[in-house]
Amino acid sequence: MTRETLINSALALALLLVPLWAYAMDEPFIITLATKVAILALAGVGLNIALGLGGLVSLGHAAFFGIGGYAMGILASHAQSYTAITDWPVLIEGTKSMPVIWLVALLASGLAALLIGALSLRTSGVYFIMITLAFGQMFYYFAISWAAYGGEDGLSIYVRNSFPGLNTLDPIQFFAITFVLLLAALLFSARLAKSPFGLALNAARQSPQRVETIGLSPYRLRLVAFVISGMITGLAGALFADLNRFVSPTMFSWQTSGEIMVFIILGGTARLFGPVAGAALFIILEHILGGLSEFWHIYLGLLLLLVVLFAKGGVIGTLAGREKAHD
Amino acid sequence: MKIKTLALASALAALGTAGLAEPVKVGMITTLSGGGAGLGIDARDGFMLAVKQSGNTDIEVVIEDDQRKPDIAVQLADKMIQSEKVDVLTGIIWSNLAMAVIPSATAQGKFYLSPNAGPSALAGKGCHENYFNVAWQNDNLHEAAGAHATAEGYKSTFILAPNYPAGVDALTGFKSQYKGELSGELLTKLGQTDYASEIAQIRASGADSVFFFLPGGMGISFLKQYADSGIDLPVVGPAFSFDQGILQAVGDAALGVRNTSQWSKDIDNATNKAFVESFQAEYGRLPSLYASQGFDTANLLLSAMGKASVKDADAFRAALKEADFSSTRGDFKFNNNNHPIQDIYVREVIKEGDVYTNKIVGVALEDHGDVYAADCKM
Amino acid sequence: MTDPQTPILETRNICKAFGALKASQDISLDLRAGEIHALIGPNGAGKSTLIAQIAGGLKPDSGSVHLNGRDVTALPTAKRAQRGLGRTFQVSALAMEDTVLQNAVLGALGAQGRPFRLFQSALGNAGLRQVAEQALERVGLQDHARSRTAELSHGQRRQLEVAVALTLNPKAFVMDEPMAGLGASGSKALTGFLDSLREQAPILMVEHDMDAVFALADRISVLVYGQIIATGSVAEIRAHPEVRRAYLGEDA
Amino acid sequence: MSLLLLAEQVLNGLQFGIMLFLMAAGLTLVFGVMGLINLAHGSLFMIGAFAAAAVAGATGSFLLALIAALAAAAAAGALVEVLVIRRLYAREHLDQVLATFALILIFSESTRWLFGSFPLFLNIPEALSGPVTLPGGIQYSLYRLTLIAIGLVVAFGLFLLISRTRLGIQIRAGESDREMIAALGVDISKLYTIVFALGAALAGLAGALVGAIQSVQVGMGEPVLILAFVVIVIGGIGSIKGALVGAILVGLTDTLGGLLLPLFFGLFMDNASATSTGSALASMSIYILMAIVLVVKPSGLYGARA
Repeated sequence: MTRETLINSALALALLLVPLWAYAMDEPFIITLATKVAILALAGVGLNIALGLGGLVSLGHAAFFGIGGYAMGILASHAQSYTAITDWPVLIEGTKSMPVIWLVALLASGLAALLIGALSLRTSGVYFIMITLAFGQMFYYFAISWAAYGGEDGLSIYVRNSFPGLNTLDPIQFFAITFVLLLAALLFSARLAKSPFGLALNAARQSPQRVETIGLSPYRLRLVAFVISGMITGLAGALFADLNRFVSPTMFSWQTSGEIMVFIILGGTARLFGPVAGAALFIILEHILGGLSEFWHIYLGLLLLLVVLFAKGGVIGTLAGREKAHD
Repeated sequence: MKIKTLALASALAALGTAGLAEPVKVGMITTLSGGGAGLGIDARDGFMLAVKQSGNTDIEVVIEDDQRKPDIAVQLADKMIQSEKVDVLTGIIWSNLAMAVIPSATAQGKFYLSPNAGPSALAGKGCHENYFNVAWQNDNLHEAAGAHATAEGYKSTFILAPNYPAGVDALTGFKSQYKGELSGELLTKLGQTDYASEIAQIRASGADSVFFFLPGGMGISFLKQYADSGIDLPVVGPAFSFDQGILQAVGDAALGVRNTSQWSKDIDNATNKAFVESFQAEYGRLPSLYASQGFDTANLLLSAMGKASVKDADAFRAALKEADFSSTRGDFKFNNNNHPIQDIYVREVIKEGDVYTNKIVGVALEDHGDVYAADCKM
Repeated sequence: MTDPQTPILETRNICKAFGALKASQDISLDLRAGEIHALIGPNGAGKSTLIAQIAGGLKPDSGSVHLNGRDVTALPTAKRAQRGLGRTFQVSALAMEDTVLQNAVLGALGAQGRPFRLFQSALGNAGLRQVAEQALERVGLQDHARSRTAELSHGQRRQLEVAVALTLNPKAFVMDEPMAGLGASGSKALTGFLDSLREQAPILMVEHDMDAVFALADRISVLVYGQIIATGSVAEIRAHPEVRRAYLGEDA
Repeated sequence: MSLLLLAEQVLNGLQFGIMLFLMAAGLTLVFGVMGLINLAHGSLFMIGAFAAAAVAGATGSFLLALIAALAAAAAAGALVEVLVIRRLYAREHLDQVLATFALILIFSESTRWLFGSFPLFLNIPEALSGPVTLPGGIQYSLYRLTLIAIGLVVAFGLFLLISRTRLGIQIRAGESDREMIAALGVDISKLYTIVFALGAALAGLAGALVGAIQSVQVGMGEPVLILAFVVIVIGGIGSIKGALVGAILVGLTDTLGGLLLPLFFGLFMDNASATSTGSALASMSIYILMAIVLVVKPSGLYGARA
């Protein structure tokens, strides 16, 4: 077992034990915070596939996070008001079932990622950063002016959506759902990195020329990675909306994109558990610093700056050392 | 004759220590950082001033910053309810944050006292017995602006607001009380800073007056650019763009503009005079609309604490509903949907020495409630 | 089998200009089965531009490229690779963070052409691994399979380049200065290896190392200022007056 | 719709575009020469506006305020370059994005800490206030006309600077070949600081000029920053000419889109839904423009490299 694997296991265990402890102590808010960590980490795991594995610095992942959120908001608000989403050409009704909502969130964000990716991946480097940022912003403005679903006010869902056999309103049970999904995404992402696809994608990041000369198209590899990445972030968006029982265009804002990226960097770029460590650290900081000063963003900014300049590997890189595990 | 707030509050406090009242824990979620922090800071300062003046030690206020983000607000509300175990929530400035927090808070049996936002969804069918709005229903000031435009005899008004629900509501509110024709109607981008295009359209439209609702920086930009354009049509709008905090940034461009508000620092009553003086003494600046609303919210709460225990929800609710406190706005009572029935004034922007401020020039609507109250089954 | 008369790889009247600079002027070249065809010329003669047009990185302004008798001018690099064009680079273009074996498996994956498998293990796939290991063995890197590519020496990286190209089981090799940066002994070893490779597929190579060129090449083409001034056997080129003046003369 | 209104809107689009150019020019220079993506460029815009408002408030002079804005933004730019940005040139774009994102947080909240949460006052100077009548009877704000003039002068000055001066030669050398400037015997780190400060000063100037007709507040820079990105994507990274053309295209699209789209939908929809559909689409119009340019020319209109 490498040191990184040890740290990863410890992180997963801590994320599980803290809410259980809070459950025993009757501190439901701690469970809510842990749920938030799990969901934001999931969004980060999604972005990490594009960013860490594919080297695609997307500053527009808020688009997928928001689309996932609105998939939940739209379906649930129609179910809550007993109105159909559309009755032509086929009748589509809202739903309060989480699995259905997740599926729609995955599909919708995947489709959006396909469109944005197909255009943005024609470029690379700084262009790609600026274009993804701009597309994210386009969704933001669209959501704000989309009066049918609340515009800037967003949509409130009064009761959390349901999952067969569970009481999702109970914080610990909802946490369990998000934790299992996070683990599943981590497992998927670990396998992906070792798969033929992961190998090719990783090589496309290091040497696109090489990938072309062996007969593969870096563009298509990246596009598929971007779509998978967007879908996972979209799923996280749907869960985040369910955690808050609320969606709003804020989920689309470019600061959201920045924050998801911050999780990855705080935790450690291209590390499997980087987003988990980063999201946890971010939430803890927000909680502690936010209580200390109105101006806590200054401290957050300074910390982030120090990590980027001097602690390149983030939390996991600093703890596990520079070397990365290899077969 | 009315007694001074200070005296009233200490009398209440005396009652409190006499053992009638239970300690009350208040959770205040408001915007203290980022854009729009000025509003939250004023509401908080007004609220805390009233608490301080009351001398009441049975009230504990937990204050948290929502950063104007709905998701943060929801999590703070969860934290305050689940972890801090507060009895009463208050403080939210923005309608979208209010929509995210209030329905679930009241559903969990907490009281919510709104010091600023009054979205229509919570005033009509979505009203709740534990939700009290101490400011206004969102449409009120716009309706008053419409009434004022009608009273002034405007025949063709050009109206504009940002393209988001509160903006659309503002235009609807104005139109409901306005009897003239519209020479143009525009929905602008939220957060837009350049209004050259809109101003050109106003110029070309042949309007005789302009109504706008552009809160925060948007209003500042619009007014400056409008003044510079040389168009000389009268402007009317709700108080949000003419508030004490903002006026200094608009400067001369705002002079003479009529705006509608349920409060003004020159409303002639003892409570208001004492409030304006003590706020200035405490914080070194003139109070804003939001400060007055925060102050009134705290006094409403204090008045109810003097009458009933917060643990007895029915009694406490009844005590809140009586609105037995002396408001900075003079007469104040609750409608059937727990939203205010109050006078709404027309103010004009003036310059007092070096400071831009407002003075009352008339009443736009007297004892005005809101149209949604009829839909509220309570 | 391919008719020995039809060239495996061929350019017909390729022209390419960058503004006023004519990098390729009416270039027609061919590569026949079993041969090593060396392309030489002074720096700035347009060798890299020509190689890029053959491999697919650049499009000629006019003229065409044929692989196995089929016109591939319109195809991108990846498609040409799929049709059997194996290429190595002057400056190693390998995945430096990955292991040697991973790089070779990547080649095998390219040859297999099914990269969108998300759940299998790449290194656990027996088919891919066998092709990769055979290629590594062929170039003599089998003992370094688990080393990280960045740790390899210059010569070993060059060997790995060839190994990756081998996994594709190509119809023709295009090699850009395979000897560059190698010491005398490394150069000698690679010369011996390439000599044995021509049976598998013919090689078109750009090379500055004249000893290697004269030792290996069946034919040599000389490129000067974007034009082929001569093509012929080693002896013919050595004797060619224009070549002596334009190229070898400078060297001597 | 009258021709007069259209003409006025074209002027408005032009003025908006010119201000975007001042932002985009600095960004594109910094990227062209140093290969750095700077998200904190919007903060320098804000610093310019705040410095101008503070100095105008203290002295009453708009000219002094502009000088202060240039000086403050250039100084902040130079300081940040020396302390932070310098360490980022050799880094990946990802690091640059994050470090400059962190700078936004620090700048925004520090400004709020210094100046408070309310917007500041900055007004148009007396001499430039009010409208003038242009040929054809168009009434147009003198100040906005001045903005267009200042922007064009700055653009012209930049062209001269880059094509005629020693610094310009160094900048061009830096854009095409970084090793070459070292070979020319140029002190690279000094050149980088100067270019960064120059870009910062342009942003600060834009902030001060725009601040006089808008609201001087924390967070005013980021929306402009994102538009400047769109401008650069359209114009092509590193190209001053591309920045100018892109900025004017974006300015005109945004202004005319907001005017024409609701009218267009008004042809076959009722007034209210035409207004809302038109406004919604208008807010997306510049991004659609960007997408079209990307499909046709992925490296932008004047971009050398993708």
